[in-house]
Amino acid sequence: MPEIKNTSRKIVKLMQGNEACTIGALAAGLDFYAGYPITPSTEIAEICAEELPKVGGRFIQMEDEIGSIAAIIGASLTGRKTMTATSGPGFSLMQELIGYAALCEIPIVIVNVMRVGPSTGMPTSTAQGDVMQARWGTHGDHPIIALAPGNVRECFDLTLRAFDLAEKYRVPVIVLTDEVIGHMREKVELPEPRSIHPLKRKAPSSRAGYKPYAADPEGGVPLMAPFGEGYRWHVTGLYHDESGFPTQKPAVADTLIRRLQKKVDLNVDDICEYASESLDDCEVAVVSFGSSAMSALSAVRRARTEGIKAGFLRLKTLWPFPEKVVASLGSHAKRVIVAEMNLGQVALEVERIIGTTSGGRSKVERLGKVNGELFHPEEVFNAIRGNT
Amino acid sequence: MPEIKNTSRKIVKLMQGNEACTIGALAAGLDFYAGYPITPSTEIAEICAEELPKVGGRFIQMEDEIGSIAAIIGASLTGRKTMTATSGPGFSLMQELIGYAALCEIPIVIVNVMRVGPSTGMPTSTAQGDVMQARWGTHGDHPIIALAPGNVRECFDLTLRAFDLAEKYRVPVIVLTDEVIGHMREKVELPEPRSIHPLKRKAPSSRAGYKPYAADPEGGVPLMAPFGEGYRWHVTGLYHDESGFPTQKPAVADTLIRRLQKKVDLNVDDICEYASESLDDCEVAVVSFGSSAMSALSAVRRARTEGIKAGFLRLKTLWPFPEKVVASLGSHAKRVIVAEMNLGQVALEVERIIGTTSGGRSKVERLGKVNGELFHPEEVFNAIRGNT
Amino acid sequence: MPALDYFRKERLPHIWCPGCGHGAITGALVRAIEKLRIDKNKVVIVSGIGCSSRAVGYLDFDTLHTAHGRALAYATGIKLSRPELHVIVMTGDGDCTAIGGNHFIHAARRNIGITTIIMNNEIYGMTSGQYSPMTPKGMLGTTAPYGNLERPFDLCKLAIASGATYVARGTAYHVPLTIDIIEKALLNPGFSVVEAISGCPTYFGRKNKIGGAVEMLDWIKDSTINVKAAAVLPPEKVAGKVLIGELHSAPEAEYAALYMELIGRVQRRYDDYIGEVRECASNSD
Amino acid sequence: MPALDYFRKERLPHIWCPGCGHGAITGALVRAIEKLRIDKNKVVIVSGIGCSSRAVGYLDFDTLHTAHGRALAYATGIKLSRPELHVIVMTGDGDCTAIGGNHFIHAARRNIGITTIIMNNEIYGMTSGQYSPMTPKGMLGTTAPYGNLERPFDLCKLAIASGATYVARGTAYHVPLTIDIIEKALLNPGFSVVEAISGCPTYFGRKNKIGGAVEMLDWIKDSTINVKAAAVLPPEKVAGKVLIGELHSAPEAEYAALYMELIGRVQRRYDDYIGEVRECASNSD
Amino acid sequence: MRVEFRLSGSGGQGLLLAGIVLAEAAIREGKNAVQTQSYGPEARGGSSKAEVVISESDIDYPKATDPDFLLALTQEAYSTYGPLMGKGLIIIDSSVETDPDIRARTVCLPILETAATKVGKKVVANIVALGVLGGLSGVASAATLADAVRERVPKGTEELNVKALEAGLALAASSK
Amino acid sequence: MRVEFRLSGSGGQGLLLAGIVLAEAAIREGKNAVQTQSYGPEARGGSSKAEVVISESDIDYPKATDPDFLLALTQEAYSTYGPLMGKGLIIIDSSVETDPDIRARTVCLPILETAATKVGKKVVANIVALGVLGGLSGVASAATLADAVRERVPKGTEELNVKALEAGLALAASSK
Amino acid sequence: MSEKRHFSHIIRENWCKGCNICVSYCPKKVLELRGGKVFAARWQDCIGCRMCELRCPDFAIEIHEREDQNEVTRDSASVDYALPPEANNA
Amino acid sequence: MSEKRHFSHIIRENWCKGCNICVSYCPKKVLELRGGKVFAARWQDCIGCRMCELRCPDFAIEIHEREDQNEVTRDSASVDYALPPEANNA
Ligand SMILES: Cc1ncc(C[n+]2csc(CCOP(=O)(O)OP(=O)(O)O)c2C)c(N)n1
Ligand SMILES: Cc1ncc(C[n+]2csc(CCOP(=O)(O)OP(=O)(O)O)c2C)c(N)n1
Ligand code: SF4
Ligand code: SF4
Ligand code: SF4
Ligand code: SF4
Repeated sequence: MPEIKNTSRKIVKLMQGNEACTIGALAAGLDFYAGYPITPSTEIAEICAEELPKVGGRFIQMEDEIGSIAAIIGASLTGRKTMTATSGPGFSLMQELIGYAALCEIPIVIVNVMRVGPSTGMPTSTAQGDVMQARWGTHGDHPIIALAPGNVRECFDLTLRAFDLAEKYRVPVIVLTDEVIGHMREKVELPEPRSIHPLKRKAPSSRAGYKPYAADPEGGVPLMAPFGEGYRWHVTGLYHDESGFPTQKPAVADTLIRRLQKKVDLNVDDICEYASESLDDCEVAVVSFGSSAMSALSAVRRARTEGIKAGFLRLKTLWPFPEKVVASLGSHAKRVIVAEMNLGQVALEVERIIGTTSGGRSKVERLGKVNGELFHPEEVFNAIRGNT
Repeated sequence: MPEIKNTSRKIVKLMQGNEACTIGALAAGLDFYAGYPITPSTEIAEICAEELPKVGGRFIQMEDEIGSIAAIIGASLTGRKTMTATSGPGFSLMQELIGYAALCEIPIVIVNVMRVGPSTGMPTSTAQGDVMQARWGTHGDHPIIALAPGNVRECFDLTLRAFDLAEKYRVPVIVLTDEVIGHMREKVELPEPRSIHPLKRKAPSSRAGYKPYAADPEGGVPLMAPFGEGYRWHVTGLYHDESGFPTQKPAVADTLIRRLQKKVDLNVDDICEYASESLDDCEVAVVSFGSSAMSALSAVRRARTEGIKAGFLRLKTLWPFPEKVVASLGSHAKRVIVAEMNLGQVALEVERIIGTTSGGRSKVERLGKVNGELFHPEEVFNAIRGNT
Repeated sequence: MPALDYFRKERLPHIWCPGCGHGAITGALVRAIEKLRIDKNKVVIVSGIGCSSRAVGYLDFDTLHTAHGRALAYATGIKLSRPELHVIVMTGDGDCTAIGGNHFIHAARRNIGITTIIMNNEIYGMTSGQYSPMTPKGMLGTTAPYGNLERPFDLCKLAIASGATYVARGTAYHVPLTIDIIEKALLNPGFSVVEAISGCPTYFGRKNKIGGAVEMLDWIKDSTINVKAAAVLPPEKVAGKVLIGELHSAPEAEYAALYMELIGRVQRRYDDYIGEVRECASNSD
Repeated sequence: MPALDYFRKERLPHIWCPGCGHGAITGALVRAIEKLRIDKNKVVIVSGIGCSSRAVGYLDFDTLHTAHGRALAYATGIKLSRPELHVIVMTGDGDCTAIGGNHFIHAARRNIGITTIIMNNEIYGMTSGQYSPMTPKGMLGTTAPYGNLERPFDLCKLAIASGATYVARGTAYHVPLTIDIIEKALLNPGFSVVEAISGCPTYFGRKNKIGGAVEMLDWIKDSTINVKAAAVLPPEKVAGKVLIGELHSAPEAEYAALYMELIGRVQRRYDDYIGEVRECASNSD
Repeated sequence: MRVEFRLSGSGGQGLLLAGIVLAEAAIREGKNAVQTQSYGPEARGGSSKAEVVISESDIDYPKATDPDFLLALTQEAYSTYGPLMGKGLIIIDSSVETDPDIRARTVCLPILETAATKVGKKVVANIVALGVLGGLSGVASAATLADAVRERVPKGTEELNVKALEAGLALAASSK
Repeated sequence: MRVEFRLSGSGGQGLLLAGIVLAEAAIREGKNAVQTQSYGPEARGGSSKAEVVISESDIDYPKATDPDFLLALTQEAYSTYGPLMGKGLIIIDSSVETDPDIRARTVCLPILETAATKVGKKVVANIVALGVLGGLSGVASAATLADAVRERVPKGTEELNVKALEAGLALAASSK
Repeated sequence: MSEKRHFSHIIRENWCKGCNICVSYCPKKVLELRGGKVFAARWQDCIGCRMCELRCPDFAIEIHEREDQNEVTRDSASVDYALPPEANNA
Repeated sequence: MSEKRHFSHIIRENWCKGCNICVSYCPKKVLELRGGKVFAARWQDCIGCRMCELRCPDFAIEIHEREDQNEVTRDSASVDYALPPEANNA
């Protein structure tokens, strides 16, 4: 990374998405990165390799992606803020341990810079095909948070936010970007350092009688003790009771898994963010996220100039799904177009929500793309106009 | 496995779900099994280890689940019918290569005997938490078929069918059972051997100019040549053209991935199976699958005896989702209860379909359970009655 | 037994079967820790999944029961994050050498300061008796109904070839030896491996008609020989026996220590934006 | 070059950079196959992901480009399924020893009849120059900006310790030697390993200021020594050099062959239900 | 008629086998049968539970909902499952102490002792228990039960086990 | 006003860097800039494409939709991207043969040769090209371009590169 | 010649699973199983080699030299079978 | 004493990437790069050691002994720079 020599408090610079993501992580307090290289995420690892030791943090290149997520879970348990970055194939390999982090409530951040899948697919081309995987890729019910930056500056913002959410809810947080966002360079103005207040992990006050998983069953988040500080607690991927030790008691199991889910479900409003334009009076709404949203916005703006009442909704939070704002579209937009670079994933959720809330007034249309290229604004515009 | 000494053509026997599954696979022509032990699926491996060499087939215990699925993909390419069996953690590890099999169109069967997740969870307790994972666990858009046997006999039937579907559509097929179904012993009558006609793989006729992926873009399934027979073709997990070699051409990529999806989407009616009872006049429909459906059926029958117009729908095919029959519920049932041992997965699809098709006439209720125990029929009955 | 202080006594008795060798090996570890008077707040013990990996739940340290095969990768994160901690991995032959084999050879290659104790019962106990990569050729397991066709690893050889700087083998029978080598392993700053041959009477013993707990230990006793004895005995007395004792000791710079050195070399004052945003990571809120 | 018949000529030129060592190693394999006059319809070549793994696309056999690190596991399925085929794996140092390390040691342990050729360029080429588990300590990579802190594997040692029955090392410079050891490797019925040191001028060479294609080969030449020469040279001439040539040859029963023997022992007539349903698998439809 | 059995005790007592044989005997008599089980922490040691449901008609739900018979060979099993009993009969081993709070009808039979002394082998207690359950429930005839036992038990132990079965049937008869 | 550039050529020509510097120069003058690129089969060899969009206002869509300038340094690049040109100007190296079927306005400049002979180093052709694009488009002043070049290029090569930039600017001026 | 030393056997009955290992390998045949639990039947013969303690997979047996019996800390589950059984009921 | 042997250099220009390996290691300095492609500038000096052929990463150079030139099979891309360039244009 070209070093940022500017020592003034703000910074304005041509910056790559992957770079912004990494600086956002550093701003959040990232001090441990483990990863395995994979296009188009590798720049994140490379910047971490260079920068982390300079700030006293650690970078390690593991033998594979499973080892990478394992290492950051381990490091997180010692009190560190940890991250890994990968792309489709590596993300698939991490699935088992994403579930581990979710069940054991260990804060970690995983950046998935999406490329065309399945399998090796088209490694250097863009796609948004891992949205459902981010929610459902591991076995068993589990909570998850996934954020989708829509430009380079948001790579900074949402990675920073990912760390805060991970700490606040003790949930693995996934930052879903894609090849276009990750590799694009954009003029970015980063916030003043002093204006950034990342969340810090609070250690439980008392070592004696520390119950690592004692929390309000209605979505409570217990405090987490760092390893090596005398709490001497136990962490297991088996279902566990408040003490952290394994249990098979149905009632305890039920309480545990429902609490985990409620941590996210009851806090949707706190977690969900979105951006919108011209929604109020729109007749056709375009829902999009990440890089596709750039094309979508361009198309919506053009439609407006041509007198079409188009509106634009960009989801910054993908999971938990921002049901409220999507449901609100159903109240005026007759058509809701979901533009995404896959065969229809977010569209499924939009259909579900519009279907169950709009009483048939609103129709959902899927605009998918899976050829490795970003939407041309024209394609979205044509969909808005109703051409195909 | 206690050997089945009965040499008569039919067989009536107390049989375990995992055993029935394995015999179904053998009936389909299974001749290569690779796996890694995991509760509650291990019996399948153990029976294969014993039986396969007796019939000239191969069993290998690999170093992990990734190796297992890799080995069966490799063996499938040599013309064999191949299978692996696992449970949640192993299924998560297999995700990357499930996508490989989907993209390269290599027929394989994966049995996932579900247990409580996420992570190690409760290894010896039952759950149905991997339904969405079966569809979305790997990165990128991809086709998949998933079947859910509802009793021991169906473990035989649907595993057999899984092989046929895998061959017919060249898609990885997942058999989703769970700890209850897998370990339950039931009186089973298996069909006469002569009545079974498993699909055989046809080799392409001509070696010269063999285009391994030349097929009708509207969901066509190309013929697959076995390795070692002079076709000398190339298989890659990169996007490929009709010749099988890598391409990055957007148009070719688009055609490929859409064809793969259409193989399944355009054949939903052929693939989807379900069982039902008392649906015609029902006011409350209970949708379920696998072991929960046993409880659901019991509850529906009881409800009928108590004069409640309850109906029962059991999905034998989970993916592609049997949209038609679910949509049909919306036309008369005011309430649709989805009973499943998870926090609501099939319910999402049911909501989507009922929501978009019933025009608000029908309400979907989620009846989830996640404590490791099978539903008691009473729980479902109470839901039918509207108690909670 | 003051070593009992290192146990979570309220969680005992443990779930292991009567006569399972894992108990004696866990006892050996605790006794070695006790001999070295290591502060129990500065020890983290990590395990994978298996009967053996259940050991950590009974030990009064910070303990981490991870996923099958991944203990060493988690432990690598912990050690690099907190080089001052004693990081110990307790794992089984399946956990460590089957699904976990890759993390094992890489941890050894890096010479990261982790003491790894493999409780080798030559079978997958937890899942009821399938053969493992350490099951001797010809032995029976539920997935080797006709006798195992595969050759087992010589795990100590593998460790040495991968770069481990301390490698030794003990057994659940030769407990004083096992305590002794674990102690030495804990003292080696780099990656240390102690393969401790355990016995699984329930599956390995029964399936292979070896007998119960005692016969299992007899079998271990008869199939092993101390490396020092082996050196002086005629070859025919040694042939076919598994060597026990210290097999390799060649200390080298430890990985986390090297990384700390690197930090010392490159760490800098916060004179640019990254530096400043880093400082903001310590903004209070 | 009649060996050209083994290429899919219409797919050449290949995607490798000018001077990339992978070409010469691929050429060596093809020449060894040619010397042995192996029927090209009875060869399956399997690779993982990486620049090296792209080799298979250019070769006129049944070829399989799998997923990163998994080539040996796929190949295991193929070999056990069709023991009569020649199964060859072409892989990179990253593919084989980083993510694929576990499959490597297990294939070696089983002694399954696969010839594995590792094109070792000591870096991840495909992803543009990160260090690999074979990058020498101190060398630079994009993820080792301060010099690699990790020690590399001695892959041949690892292969031997894991159970490989033929192990040798060649280079892209010493091509006749490389052809020769690949030929021997192909003749060994069990698991054979040929580590072929390749050069990545684009990343390894440039990043480490070694120079271009030619300097990269010079570097390889200067850092290696033939094992036979090493045996007769004074130690100071050998120190620090990597041995090339045949390092291990100890044939043993091959795994798939053992399995076929087992089948011969237990295969039976269809005198029960399983037998009958098996027969139904040959029902026509 | 649906008849539900719950067999409970400790890990090594072989109750799973008893349940299987009971189900198989019922099948031999043309009935339907389902057998399920539940595992303790990873199947080693600890308590063990097997259930069998037998019916002339279709069995939709495979688990016992309100068992007709609970067999409890250990104190722990009795105190875990005893309180859940409604209409059915509890059969406990004589070594188990009864609890006045457990209200279901209970018979107390020397199952373990019969195995150890009368039959001469402690390990066949499960088959003695099978005899008791078969005898009391009448889901299968003595002859069918004996056939089912012969087919399932390890070769060479058939007669010992049939002897155990008969001892169990006798216990049942005596308690009627 | 949105100005779109597409820079195309072969892998080793450093066009990505030229694009980045162009964007950085625009930023120095207070404009917005976005730079994207596309990769060939795994980034080695083959063709290379970089795009830069510069605007005074918000840039919603980051890729070139109808480029104002296409730079094509190789025949392949010209024949791939030339036909897609509408309103914009094509700038080709003199070594590239023009194709009458490509109808967009085209100028032909000795970029590679200028680098090799005038500046004296083939590798700075990208910066010569930058000068041409900067000069023709006017998105940044010569001085700003020079500052941006100085900041980006490897230490010690600043003056060589600025010389290349100036040569490019001169080429641009000559062609106006 | 050294004086004969005496050892006390602390046994945690509820941890002992009766695997018989300590009994089998005791060089002096000091131990026995009674009712499935270990019992120091011939405690006087004990030479304090501690092999039983070290090999016990259940941490159920502990050897203390009798002089420093005061130092023996016992949890409530421990039964000293080297003392007359009555003494434990205190 | 053996007679001097002559070798023909078949070069596939469109495969050659000009890496210079064959040129650098030719013991007789037979080869040169011209226009970024290998060229048998001094083909007469060639001793037929074939190291260029074996080391070429692009399968772009092939050596044939001149006597058996008839047996040389050449694809359309191959250019024999041991013949006068004109001969190739046939
Ligand atoms: C990913 C995954 N695969 C498989 C399993 C099932 N499993 C649990 S423990 C185990 C083997 C344990 O063997 P070992 O490590 O030797 O320990 P032991 O039980 O013999 O002490 C297996 C296969 C799992 N939990 N997770
Ligand atoms: C699961 C997964 N992780 C990471 C990658 C990215 N990746 C592709 S090739 C490669 C390394 C290749 O190195 P090596 O095997 O040494 O081959 P080389 O390119 O150097 O010849 C990596 C990390 C991937 N494709 N899949
Ligand atoms: S199954 Fe084997 S390894 Fe597991 S606790 Fe029992 S004896 Fe020990
Ligand atoms: S990047 Fe390196 S390994 Fe890959 S083709 Fe180029 S020179 Fe070869
Ligand atoms: S200490 Fe030694 S002599 Fe005493 S009881 Fe234990 S094993 Fe026997
Ligand atoms: S064959 Fe030998 S002498 Fe002839 S050109 Fe090639 S390298 Fe030179």
